[in-house]
Formats: sequence, C-alpha cells, structure tokens
Amino acid sequence: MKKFVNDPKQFVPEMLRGIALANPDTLTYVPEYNLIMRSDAPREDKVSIVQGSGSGHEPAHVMIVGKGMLDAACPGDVFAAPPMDYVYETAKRLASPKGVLLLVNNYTGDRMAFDMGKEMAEAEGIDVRILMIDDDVAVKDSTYTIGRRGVAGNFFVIKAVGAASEQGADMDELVRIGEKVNSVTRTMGVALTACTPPAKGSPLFELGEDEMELGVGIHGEPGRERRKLVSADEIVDELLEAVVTDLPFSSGDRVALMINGLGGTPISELYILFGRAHDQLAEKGITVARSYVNEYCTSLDMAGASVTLVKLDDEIEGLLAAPAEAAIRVF
Amino acid sequence: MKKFVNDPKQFVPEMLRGIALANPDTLTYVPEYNLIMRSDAPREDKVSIVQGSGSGHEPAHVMIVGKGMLDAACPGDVFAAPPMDYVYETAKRLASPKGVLLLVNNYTGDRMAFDMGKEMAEAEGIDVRILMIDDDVAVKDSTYTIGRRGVAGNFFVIKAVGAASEQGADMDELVRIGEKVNSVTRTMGVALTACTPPAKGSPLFELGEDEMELGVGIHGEPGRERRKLVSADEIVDELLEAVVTDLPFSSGDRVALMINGLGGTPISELYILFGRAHDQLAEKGITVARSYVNEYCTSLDMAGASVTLVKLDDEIEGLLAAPAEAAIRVF
Amino acid sequence: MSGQQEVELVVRTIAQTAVDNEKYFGDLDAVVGDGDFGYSLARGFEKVLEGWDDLDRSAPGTFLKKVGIVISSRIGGTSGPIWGTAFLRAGATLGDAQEVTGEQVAAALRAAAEGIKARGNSDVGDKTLLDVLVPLADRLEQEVQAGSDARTTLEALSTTAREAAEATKDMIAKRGRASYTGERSRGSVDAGAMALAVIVEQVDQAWQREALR
Amino acid sequence: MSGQQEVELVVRTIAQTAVDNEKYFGDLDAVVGDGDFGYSLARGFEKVLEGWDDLDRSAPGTFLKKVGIVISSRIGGTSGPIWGTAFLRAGATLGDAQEVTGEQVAAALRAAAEGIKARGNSDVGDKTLLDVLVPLADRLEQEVQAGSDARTTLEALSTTAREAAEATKDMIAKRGRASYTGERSRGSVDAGAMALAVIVEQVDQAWQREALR
Ligand SMILES: Nc1ncnc2c1ncn2[C@@H]1O[C@H](COP(=O)(O)OP(=O)(O)O)[C@@H](O)[C@H]1O
Ligand SMILES: Nc1ncnc2c1ncn2[C@@H]1O[C@H](COP(=O)(O)OP(=O)(O)O)[C@@H](O)[C@H]1O
Ligand SMILES: [Mg+2]
Ligand SMILES: [Mg+2]
Ligand SMILES: [Mg+2]
Ligand SMILES: [Mg+2]
Repeated sequence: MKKFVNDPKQFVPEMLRGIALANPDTLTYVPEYNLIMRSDAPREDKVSIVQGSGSGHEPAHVMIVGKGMLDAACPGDVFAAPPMDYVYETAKRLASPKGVLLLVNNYTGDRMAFDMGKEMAEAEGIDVRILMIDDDVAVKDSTYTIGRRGVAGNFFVIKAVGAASEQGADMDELVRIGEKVNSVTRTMGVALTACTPPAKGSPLFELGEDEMELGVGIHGEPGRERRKLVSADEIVDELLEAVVTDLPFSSGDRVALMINGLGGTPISELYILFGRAHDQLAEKGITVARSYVNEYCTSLDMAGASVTLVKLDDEIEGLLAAPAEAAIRVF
Repeated sequence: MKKFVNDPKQFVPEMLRGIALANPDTLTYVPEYNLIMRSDAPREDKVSIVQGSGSGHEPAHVMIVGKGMLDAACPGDVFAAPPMDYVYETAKRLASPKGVLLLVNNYTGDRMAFDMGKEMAEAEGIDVRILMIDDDVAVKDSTYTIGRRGVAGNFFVIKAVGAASEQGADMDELVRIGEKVNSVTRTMGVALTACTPPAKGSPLFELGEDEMELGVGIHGEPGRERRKLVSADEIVDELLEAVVTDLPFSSGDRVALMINGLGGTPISELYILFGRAHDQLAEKGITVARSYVNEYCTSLDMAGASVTLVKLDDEIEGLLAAPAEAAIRVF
Repeated sequence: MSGQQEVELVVRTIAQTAVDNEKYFGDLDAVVGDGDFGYSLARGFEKVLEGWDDLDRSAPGTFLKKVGIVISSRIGGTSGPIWGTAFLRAGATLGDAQEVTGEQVAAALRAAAEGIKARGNSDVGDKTLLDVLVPLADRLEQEVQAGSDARTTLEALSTTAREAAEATKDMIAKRGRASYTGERSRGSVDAGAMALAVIVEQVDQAWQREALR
Repeated sequence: MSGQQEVELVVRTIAQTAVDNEKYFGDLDAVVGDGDFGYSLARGFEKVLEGWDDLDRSAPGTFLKKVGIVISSRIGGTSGPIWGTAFLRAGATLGDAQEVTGEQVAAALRAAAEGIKARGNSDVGDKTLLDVLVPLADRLEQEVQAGSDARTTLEALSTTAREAAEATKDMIAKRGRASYTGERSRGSVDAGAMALAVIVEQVDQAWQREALR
C-alpha cells in the first residue's frame, strides 16, 4: 500500500486533526464525533448547513466547511456513513433557531444514519431537515436499487444552499433551492484504477492495464460496466452523452460544467477532459457559463474522473457565483 | 498506462487549451508558444511576472496565472524546459515598460533556455531579469551539481513577487523580495511511486511495494536514496529534520508550512502529514503562522509529498496574505 | 432453555467472530461493495468487548438492548443501523425475563429480521443478511416444535445458515451498495449473509466447547 | 573530402536515428534522469525532417546553422540548447565553403564540443555527451593526419564512440539531471553519450550504403 498512513484506524481522526490545526482561527474540531465545524457556528440568524458521509471523498466534505459553504461536516470512517450518534451530536451542536439542514448523499447507510440521528435530535426539540442528493446517472432508479446515488454534483447543492443561507434564507427556502439544484444536476463517472482503503491495504478490485470501469460511484464500488480503455476524447464523449441525455440538457441551455478528479488523476488530465467536453457541448448548442476543474469529491487515490452538468437559471447562477471560503486554502 | 490521454504529443497543448476554455474572461492562450497569459497583461504600471518550466507540475505554473500571481506561464513539454524561442516570444508579448521578470527553477535545461531567451529579448530592447529558485535541500550544492533544484517552494516566491508587483514594486525591489523569499525557503520531498509520463507510457522507475524514494525532485527523476517505506509520522520527521536543520530554522521562528502533494496522493493523507509536522515544529518552538496543504507543484501522477518551510518576517507574511486569484477556480 | 450466561456466550462469540474475521468479511464486501463491512463490524464489536464488564446484565433482554446501543452508536455504514436495530429489537422481544425459552429466542430472531426489513426497506430475496436471518428463524421454530435439544438445534442452524449464505451467490442484489452493479452482483455471496453464517457456526462450536467442560 | 551532399546524408541520418530511437533514448534517460530525452530529440529532428526541403542549402556550413536554429527553437529540455549550439557552432566553423576537408570537419566537431562546454558549464568527465564528442574529435584528427579514407575513418569513429559511450557507465554524473542522484548515477551509461554513439554508427552504415550504390 503506497500511502502516508500510521495506524489505519486513526486515518480519519488524524486527517481531521490536521485540518483543524491548519485552520485554527476558523474551525473547531470535536474529536468524539468526527465533527469539523465553523468556529462561529451556530449563528442565530442562519440555518446551519451540515453534510456528512463516509470519509475518503476529500476535499468533500470536511475541507469545504467555511463561509458560504458548510457550517459543519460530520464524516464517518472511510466509505462508511457516520454512526447515528455522530449525526445526533452534530445536530445538537449546530442547533440554530433557524434550524439545521442535513445534506445527505443517497446511500443506504447514510440515509439510515441521518434519519435516525434526525429523529433523536427532534426528540430534543431541534428543528432538523434532510435534503437528499442523487445526481448519479449511472444508477437508474428501479426496483433493484434505492434510487440514484449522490456523487460529485453535491458540490453544487452545498454551494447554492450555503450561499443562500448566508443571505438569510429560511429553511423552506433552502430546501426549495437545494431540491431545485439537485433536480437539474447530473453526473457520470469512470475509474481507471481501483482505490485502496487504508484499512484494507490493497485495491478494492482489480482492473486490467487496458480496462476501465464505467459508471462508478464514489466509494470505490465497481461500476455499471467494465470496458476496454479508450482515448480521453472517447471517454468524455460517453460520459457526457449519458449526462446530457438524462436530464436532458438541450440546445440553448446555460450550464455549469464540472470535471471532477477522483483522487489519483492529475489536474493536467482533467483539463484535457474539460476541453473536449466544452467542445462537445458547444456543438450541441449548450453554453458553459461556469467551469469547475479540480478534485471536489474523490474516492481516495482512485484514478478517474466524473463529468457533472448543472442547468443554470439566474437564481442558481447567482448563488454559484456568490463568494465562499473553505478550509482548504490554496493561497 | 492509466491516463486520460489522446495523442501523447498533444498532451500539453490539449491541457493548455482546456485551461483557456475554462477561463475565457481572464486568460489568453497563444498555442504557437505554449503561452498562457492574463488577458490584461502586460500592464504599463506593473512588472510582468512570468514562470516557465517543464509541464507535468500542474497546477504549477499554467494554472496559477492570475491577479496577484503570475502574468504568464510558458511551459515546455512534459518535464522538458521550453525551447528558448518560447521564452523569447513570451518576453516579447509580456514586455511592459517596467520590465519582465522571469522566475526560473534551477535546472540545467531551464537555465539555458531562459538565459538564451532573455538574451534574444534584450537584443530587442526589452528589460528582462531572471530570478533563480533553488529551495530543494535534497541536493547539496557541490562540484557534482549545478546547485540545488527549484521545487515546490517556488510557490512562495511567485506569491510574494506577484503580490508586490501588483502593489507597484519596481524590478529591483521585486528581485530583492524574490531573492529574500528564496533564501529563507527550504523543501524536501519523498516519492512512494514513480510517475508515468504520457509519452513514455510506463513508470519512470520501479519502486518496490515496501520502498520509498527520499529526496526526489519534481521531474520523476530518482531521489537521493531508496529506503524501506515507513509510517507517515516517521517520513514527516525525516523530511522536516532535513528542512529545519538546513536553513536552519530555530526556536522562536514564525514559518509558513506547506505540505505539497506530488499528484497521486489524496489530500486526506497530506493533512495527516501536516498534523505531524505541526506537532514537531511546535516542539521545536517554531510557530506555524500560515498553512498550505494541497497540490502546488506536482510530478504528474506520482504518489508522494514534499515539506516546505518559509521563515517569515513582516514583509513576507504580508505579501503571502495579500489577495490573489488563479486560473484554477475551486469554487 | 437459556439464561444470562448463555446469552453472554452467544454475544461474546458474535463479537469475537466479527473481530477475528475483519479481513475476510471486508474482502467479501469488496467484490461488489466498498470493502468496509469487515472493518465496520470489527470496530463496533471491539467496543462491545471493551465495555463488556460495564454492560447492564440484569436480564438477557436488557443486555441485548445495551449491546444494540453500543453498536448503533459506534458502527457506521449500513451495518451500524442494521445490526444495532437487530439487537435492540431482539432485546425488546425478550423483555426482562431472566430465563428465555426456545420459542422466545425464535421470536427474538423474527423481531430482529422485521426490524432490519423496516430499517433497510428490504426483504428476503434482496441478497442481504436477511436471506440468512429469516431462514434461521424458520429453522429454529421447527426445531423448537420438534423438541430438539440444544446440540441438535445449533447444528441444524449452522447447516441452514451456511446453505442460505451460499444461496445468495445466485441472487441479484436489490438493496445496499452491491445493487448498483446490477447483474454483476450475481456470482458472489453477500458479505452480510456470509458473516451471519460464520457467526452461527462459531456459536455452535462455542456452545459445544462450553457443554464439554 | 565532402560537400553539401555528404553533409545532408549525415544530418538526415542523425535526424532519422533520433526519430527511430525515441523509446530507446528515453529509456536510457529514465534510469537516473527524467525520461524525456528521446522524446525531445525525436520531436526536434522530426521538425528538421518536415522542413527538410526548405532548409537553406547554399553551403554545408549554412545548412548546419539552419538545422541548429530549428533544433534550438523546437527542442526543449537541456537538449535543445545543447544540440542547437553544437550545430550552430559547427556550421559557423565551416563558414560558406562549398567543399569541406577532413581537417575542417574535425575543427567543426571541436567547435561543437567547445560550444556545449560553454553552454552547459560542463567538461569531459562530467558524464555527458561530451564524453563521446571530444574523443570523436580527437580520433577524427588522428585519422585525418594518418590520411585514412572515409570508410576507415568512419569505422574508427564508430568504435571510438561506442567505447567512449560504454565508458560513461563507470562515471558519476556531475552535470544535468542525473547528477542529483550522486553516486547512484554510476552503473548506467549516459543517455546523451549513448545516443551520439548510436548516431555515429548509423552514419557509418548509411555512408557504406551510399558508397555501394
Ligand atoms: N437495505 C438493506 N437491508 C438489509 N441489509 C442490508 C441492506 N443494505 C445492505 N445490507 C447488508 O449490509 C451489508 C453491507 O454492509 P456495509 O458494508 O456496512 O454497508 P455499506 O458499506 O454498503 O454502507 C450487505 O452485505 C448486506 O448484507
Ligand atoms: N550541462 C550539460 N552539459 C552537456 N551535456 C549535458 C549537460 N546536462 C545534460 N547533458 C546531456 O543531456 C542529456 C539529457 O538531456 P535531456 O533529457 O534533454 O535533459 P533534461 O531532461 O535533464 O533537461 C544527458 O544525458 C547529457 O548527455
Ligand atoms: Mg461503506
Ligand atoms: Mg527533462
Ligand atoms: Mg460496505
Ligand atoms: Mg531528460
């Protein structure tokens, strides 16, 4: 295992501690519950925005706590939803008179933990709402599944809801905005390698030197289909087609385009994918109004990428453009 | 080769084109010379700050062109200094009455290309200065080498000089500042895997599953020493020791601490390294006043990291804290 | 049929089996899941073992509920709520009786299964641990009705669990992370189902060892 | 001894060899360097071949200078300035003579080596292509003084180049990227040195083929 790691069981706590040490003025860390929160939260005049999920998706969500983004993140262990207790304790600590909004990617474990945590918090009179995110087009909503997964598109829900809450929006308004953004956001991903969870110490699955896995989620779980590895252009075309036809996006639309790296792919390659996606969208008459090329929601060290499109209207575009700060300081 | 790539020969141009498409309002791309420049450069009232080097170090330097950072980047092919022609054409296009400052990492190829490009530009009456960066403590300055290499620490020189130039500093002042920052900046890196240049298609060297390479540069070239892979804490301790004793940094110092990912290491692991480095510095009485944890200067998809310390004084700290924008938009 | 001592033996064996099989259970989950099942289970039951002496053991039912609370507050992922619910429901079914009959144990297993179904919005046939748990409850009822002794009953349960776990191999996952792979989930056993089978076998053996003393 | 035609044969062979050996030269550079040497050389000489017909061929010296300009403007890395300088200096030494003597060729090689030394702040013994180029110039002078014919001379140069390239194996790199690895640079030949040896051998063979026609 080619990783910087001490005791794999301490992987998440040591990471969280590092984040807190790097942001002493703005973040507070509560080790008992894996909680990273803004030091100035909860605020009387603001709904607290919280996202939790398994760890291993960094910078999501523990590194995007900050003004205009999340008020707190409550992660579980690598690829495991947090225990419901953590959710409950987080809701208690973030309780604001305007309420606590829990953003949850749609996975069985997360759903259950957040539902149960919410019930426990409500029993103590805290106003808690849950907003499910399910942007992944690789999973069709059928009797076979519990519905689409939430993947990298959750960034846009966080950003929009984070901005609106900063502007004073109340809970109903935030839920309306979040659901709207989620409803116009679509993502599809591909893996070139499997990732290696620190506690497992070896790759989750084996991919041949000339293979790729289409339609992966963000937990290193295998995807929809294994295929021969093809060129960057061909891969983008396929991902984009799946995304575009799903909503569908059509000529005349203004969109945000995100090329999200899954952790092991250098940003140089992401820009190659971006250029092609941009061209293909232009050909379809779709205008890229906002561009996002970086790692937003990863699967540890997985080489791979996902393509996300968000259909913009004036409200969404304004919220995405609003200022924000995050725990990951690049400069 | 697990990469998103079309024709490897088009790797760099396709990446640059993607960067330009993602930043249509702020950047201009000149394909003939791999040139990415601010659309508002050159400015009459500002020295133009340019860095060039081989590609493969992204986000350095093509993705940190922006207000308060670089006015232009002029990269060569992957791990190859740009041809001198590119340097010359870049200097011509960036020529401002206040001059053009070329920041160059100290490598034979870069040195030669920039020296020759500078001579050519000077022959046309352009005021060009070169500032060499050499922060790597892995290479001792001896008769065996052409001196220390420039590695991730170049970020701090760029940031300081970029901020000062924005505030109107003239060429002499910028050179003074840049040399000062370089003189108090030290870096040491480690690789857990070798990187794979797209044109080569296979890793540059083989590292056993339980091996690491200490003292690597940023071009995938092997390092000073191959060793058994040890824990994250032990690795940080060793890198930090090399850096601290070199300047040396000592009790009472205020520093900027950077944990730079080399491309294939997830940011979660970087924060684990950061936490340990922070503790160790505290024990030595050294205060971390500014924290940088991310990818700043990479070697393609290499798993690995480097530790950089900068000794701060009021002037440097102020310049590092000054606002800046970059082509990589995270939000 | 059994009291606090027997329940403790069973729970301790479950916990120890979870800790001992961390890697095996994780590898099973890695085939079409995300590989953390073994880790999650081991971390949770480690906590149970760590706090063993402080658990309220005033009655078997109370004991099981306390174990359920530790599990659901310490295990993340899907398994925390699922296994936590199972222990809580089983404990609630036993109430505060000091001695529990075979019928009561069967009812407790049944309640655990129903709890999981409700919590997981899942059922038999979805390729989850329910595909072992429900057959187990059925078989236990049969053995109780037939008046089998503990040895015979446990052997029968072991066989049932193993067979039921193996049978998940041919199923398509309809719940949990494995369901995202659709048709590809066929061909490998469900991690949760197999874990349960291994646990039952270990309980069977532990019971034999204790009986021999 | 030779004129424009022969110079073109030599340059074309150099260019073709660089293009044909992209992978081999790159692998040599990967051992203690960064693996791009083959790529850089191939991309540069590809440009030379592409623009072949448009190169000013009014005199051998002019031709070499034009080639040097293409190389130094299109090849990046260390090799662009190094090889560009070599061609420029060699061209300058030949001036605008239409026919060049063996002495002049030797002088051109010597000038190329001096140019590289100045440009690279390097010398014989630093484990670079200079460790082949300088012995080549020496040997050529000897053969010219001995009055050897072209065949003999070229064979001698091939042998010298190969031996000199192999000899870089035992050296420690003192210049270029390989020097950062210090002692570890010992044990593998220098990429630039070996490339030059391969080129000389190819020139030798091309010359033979042309002479046979
Ligand atoms: N909805 C569900 N209902 C019942 N059991 C489930 C459900 N989803 C998953 N499981 C069981 O949980 C196991 C996986 O647990 P775990 O690895 O903790 O979950 P995940 O990593 O998917 O959150 C599966 O093997 C299956 O037996
Ligand atoms: N200072 C120098 N002087 C002369 N030759 C040099 C020098 N440095 C490197 N070389 C030659 O250049 C070769 C490497 O070229 P290249 O791969 O293009 O350089 P790099 O990638 O290190 O910039 C070496 O094998 C060596 O023969
Ligand atoms: Mg999981
Ligand atoms: Mg190079
Ligand atoms: Mg799992
Ligand atoms: Mg090289």
